[in-house]
Amino acid sequence: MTDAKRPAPSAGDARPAPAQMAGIPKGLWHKCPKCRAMLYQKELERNLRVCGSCQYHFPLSTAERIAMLADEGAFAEIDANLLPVNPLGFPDYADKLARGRAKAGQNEAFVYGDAEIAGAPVVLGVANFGFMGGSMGSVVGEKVARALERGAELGRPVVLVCASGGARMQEGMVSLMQMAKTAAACERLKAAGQLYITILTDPTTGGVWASFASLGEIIIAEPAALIGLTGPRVLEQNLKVKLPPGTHTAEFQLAHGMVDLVVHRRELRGTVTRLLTMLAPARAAAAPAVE
Amino acid sequence: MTDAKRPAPSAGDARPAPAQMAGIPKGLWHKCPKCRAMLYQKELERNLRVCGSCQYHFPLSTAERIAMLADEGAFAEIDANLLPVNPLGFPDYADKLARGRAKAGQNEAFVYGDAEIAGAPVVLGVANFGFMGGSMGSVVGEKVARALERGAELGRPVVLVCASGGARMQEGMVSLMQMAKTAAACERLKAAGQLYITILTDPTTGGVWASFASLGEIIIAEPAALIGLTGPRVLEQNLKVKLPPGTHTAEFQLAHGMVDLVVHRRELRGTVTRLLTMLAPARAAAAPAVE
Amino acid sequence: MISTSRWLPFEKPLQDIDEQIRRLEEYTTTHGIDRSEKIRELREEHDALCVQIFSNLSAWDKTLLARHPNRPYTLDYIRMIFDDFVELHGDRRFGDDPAMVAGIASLQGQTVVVIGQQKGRDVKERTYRNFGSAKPEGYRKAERMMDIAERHGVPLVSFIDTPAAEGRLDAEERGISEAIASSMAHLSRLRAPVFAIVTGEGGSGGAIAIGVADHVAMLEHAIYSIMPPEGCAAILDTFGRDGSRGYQAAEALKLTAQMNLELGLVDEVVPEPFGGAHRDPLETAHRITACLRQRLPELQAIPVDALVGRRYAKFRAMGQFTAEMS
Amino acid sequence: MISTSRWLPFEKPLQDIDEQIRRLEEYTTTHGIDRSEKIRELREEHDALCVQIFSNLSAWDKTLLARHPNRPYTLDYIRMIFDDFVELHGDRRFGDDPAMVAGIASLQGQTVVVIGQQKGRDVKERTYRNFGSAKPEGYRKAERMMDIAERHGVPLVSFIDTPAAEGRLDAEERGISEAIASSMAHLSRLRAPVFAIVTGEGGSGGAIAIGVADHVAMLEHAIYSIMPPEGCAAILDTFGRDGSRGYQAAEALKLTAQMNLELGLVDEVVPEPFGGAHRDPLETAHRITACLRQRLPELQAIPVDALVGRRYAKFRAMGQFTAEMS
Ligand SMILES: [Zn+2]
Ligand SMILES: [Zn+2]
Repeated sequence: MTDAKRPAPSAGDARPAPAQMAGIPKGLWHKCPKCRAMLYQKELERNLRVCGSCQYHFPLSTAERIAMLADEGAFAEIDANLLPVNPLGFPDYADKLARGRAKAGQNEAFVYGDAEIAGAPVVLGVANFGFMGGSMGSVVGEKVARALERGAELGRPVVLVCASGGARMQEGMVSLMQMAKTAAACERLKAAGQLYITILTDPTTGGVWASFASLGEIIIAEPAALIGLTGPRVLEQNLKVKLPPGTHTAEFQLAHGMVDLVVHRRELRGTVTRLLTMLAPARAAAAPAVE
Repeated sequence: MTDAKRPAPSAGDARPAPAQMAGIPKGLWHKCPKCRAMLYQKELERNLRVCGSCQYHFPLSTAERIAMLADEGAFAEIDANLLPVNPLGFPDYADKLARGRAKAGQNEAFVYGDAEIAGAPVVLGVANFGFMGGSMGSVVGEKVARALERGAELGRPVVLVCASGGARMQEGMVSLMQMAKTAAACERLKAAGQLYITILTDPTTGGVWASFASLGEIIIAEPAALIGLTGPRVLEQNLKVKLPPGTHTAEFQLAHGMVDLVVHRRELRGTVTRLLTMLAPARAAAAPAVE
Repeated sequence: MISTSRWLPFEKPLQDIDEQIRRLEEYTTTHGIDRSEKIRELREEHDALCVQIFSNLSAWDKTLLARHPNRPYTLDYIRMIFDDFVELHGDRRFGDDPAMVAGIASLQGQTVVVIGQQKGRDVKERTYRNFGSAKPEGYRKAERMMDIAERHGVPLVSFIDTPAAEGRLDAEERGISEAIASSMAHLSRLRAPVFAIVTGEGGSGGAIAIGVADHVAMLEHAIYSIMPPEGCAAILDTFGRDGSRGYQAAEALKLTAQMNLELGLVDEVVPEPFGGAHRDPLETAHRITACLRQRLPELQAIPVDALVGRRYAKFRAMGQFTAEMS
Repeated sequence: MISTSRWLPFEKPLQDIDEQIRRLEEYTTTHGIDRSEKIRELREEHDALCVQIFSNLSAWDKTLLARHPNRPYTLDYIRMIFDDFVELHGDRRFGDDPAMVAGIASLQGQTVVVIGQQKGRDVKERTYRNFGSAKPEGYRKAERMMDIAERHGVPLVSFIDTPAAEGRLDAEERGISEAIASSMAHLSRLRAPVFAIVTGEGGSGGAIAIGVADHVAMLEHAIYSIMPPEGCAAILDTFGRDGSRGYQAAEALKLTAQMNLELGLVDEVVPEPFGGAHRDPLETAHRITACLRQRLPELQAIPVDALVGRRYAKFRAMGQFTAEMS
């Protein structure tokens, strides 16, 4: 179901590894993995980590993503202290969690909290592909459900930035049940009449795409992001077929009616803001003041 | 939208015209229009007007259809006295109505009433293709809506036998609005939690198929019945294309997920009875006694 | 804006005057002789004739006008009427239908959800938009928008402009009839105000599928018809089954805004500017905006239960018949 | 009924005894010498061994058993459990999926709506049923059935038996992920009692899509797994990315009925008859019937608002984590 063999766009914390070519100061230059252009670090940052020559969207760290979407200083993380356990006693899981934690610099593959976007209060969640491929175990599922329930209870829109290789294998069916749990929570948010936006980044696959990610009332994807139940590489390996180019991309899903918009990163915050302005106008003001 | 050029299976009252071949007593023998077999009248009647050799389903008159579906003597027509008018002052319409009335022996192309099927009280409606091609004008729309509303109000399932070339051209947009009116009435019946079965007979096309007929909670079609928005002949004429054989049939619609069941006429009453038994069990007993 | 490059048959006298004016202007430029007095006269003549012609259009003239390729289309109106519009795509089932556009829009601070058929102006866009004939995925996208409107309690605004729903084999295979029926049924119970306007061709079930509204307006020269009059003429022996007698069928079908209003099938006719919508799209848009600004608050003032009941009753009452004394 | 023609590896000792019995019976017939005493002894030995083997099955043994080609499939159970069943077809959108069956059934006078994946037994039917892997149209047909159950206030009964949902390109194009998500979401708010039973392979999101139930039962030797253990072994370095180590992954994934019960993910394990469901399909069906006869009235006794709230709370509580002291 997942595309776990797909090489992670980054080996570490969901940022591209710094270019390490001879003569180029480490960390100052990055090579675009798509067009091979050498990109100056500052320039890349100014471009929201989009390649200026081919528009490849580099992965963002959680902090970068929040900075890009939320108003400055307006994000307050919730439930940062939730930690995964090993419900099945799965071999190696503890090690892998420790490694993921060290690499990503966060407790799990998903962070959420209260935020404001252009002044509109929202609940904002961000997945981190760098933590065990953004896979959804109990903690991710719990945080996603809490984010959605918080939106329903406080009368706030929920914006979730998705990135995942799928369900977390090491938690077995406990992991898979997070699909049901988050899907049910989506319904609660919708029943409360609150806007629910999902933002699909590269890659959004498996059990995440087949649950809360595809239940967005409005679904936005970043250009060229890999999106699908089973990634094309896994399909090609398992079925010994060659897929036509361009399948399982954001643009493919747009053409097949599965996402509303493919939006360049530079227009992402603007698009979300416009939707929030139009679909959560009075509610923002009427929401009870908490914290 | 309609397939009006399609020759009516019968010229007269939706029964096959009696065979008029030399030497064969008029009315005793019928020729199967599909396999050309000569069928003895009594035999054909015993077979519910299905050709014993190729299973072609001959059209039924309203009386035959009611006799086939409802318990004997358990049909009480309602609103038989509703008559069409000429809302647009359309040329020839009055003549056509008079001819349709004379040929079909009924006031309009649709008859409905209270009935019992295997003891279960239902509202039963039957369209007559022999009356101006079963087209839906104001009277047909009104009667269909009343049948559906009656089911909702009295807590009874509604069974509608459909046959239509589409909307009634001579009533223009007044006719087309019957689509909206009947579709809305279907929602009322469903909201009341009452079973709604449509039975599609040859042909069910145009505005009837695109409104109350395709909104059946359970949709049953007779074998080989022509079903579609635009009939294949009209499509072929208008678009100068040749369609593959078998399009726009009951079996085609089954394969494409649009009908639940294709049921041979000899099993039709049985199937409807089983569905009524299962999906309207307590309600039948609990329904208020009226009339 | 959109140029009036194509002339309809009944506009011939106007075209002639325009041509005279153009030649006189050219003459002025090339010869330096002032013919402005004559031009002014011709302009007055043109305007008077225009008023006369456009107040005496036949049903067939209006049919041609409603299909005029320079007439504004749904996306033109959306751009002119709303302060903001985020177009949304896809039915979440099969595809995205370019013949049906949809999205969230802002009307001077009032959020609305918009749906509408979209025709194409040039050959390429016409093909892309399938001539404004939506497929099942178009109607299912529209239904998804209905859910959004209901969930957020904002009005749905529907722009109707289609010759018909697509009836070809691929549309049939994916259930075009079910899609039309389901869309009507969904609108009939939608717990949000629904406003619809027929802006051009309101053709057949494909039009009414998004026309089950609390308030249905029609532009002055739009048509709302059970089928294209040529098609009607071609199949009815009333017209000798002769498609070229569409002008007669148009008359008989009473497909004009005025007749639809008289028949009680639409609620309001929005006057078009001088010479038709295609001569002044912006003014046409202003008039639609004014209509929306008046009607939406009226509909929003009605409690939603009452609104849904009222909508049901309105369509329930459509149809004319009599009861024979027994 | 279904013959037990195929033997699984762990059944080898049973197969040997069966073969001895068969030969002795043949000997009796052909030579007329009575070996019934010996046959009786062998039968006793067989039965004792069977009990021993089947009470010590590994997770991998159960994986093989859950996929046993002679194990009853959904339509087998439907035929054996219900007095009547009208199968319904189609999603009203695109097609009818033979990998998902659905319909209205009667359980000793109690009407239920039934959905479930359907595998095929012979090569032809396996292909026709797509090996029990449903496509978007299958899940959308199931959703249509959910509406019917809700409308009529009758319980929904779901039979789960699938390796996974279909993930190939055509399923992807029509939104298999959306279909799975939507099905789960729909079940989570369904205003009708929902009963599910994992009868064979409960594989991945394709299984859980129809498994969001008030009461989830599992047959004793069924499995409920995040993915096929061979697949898991093939992609995790934990198992050296070696698909042949599926038996280890099966153990690690805790995919048996007993472990799923212990983890609180299912509510009940229904014991299978002596030697597994495929040895006595009718008895297995009787046990499922008994389970339904017990559970449905319990669920129907709960007011529907409470039922939906309880269902939400049940799935909401699934997951294990801890909170770090800050
Ligand atoms: Zn690049
Ligand atoms: Zn025959």
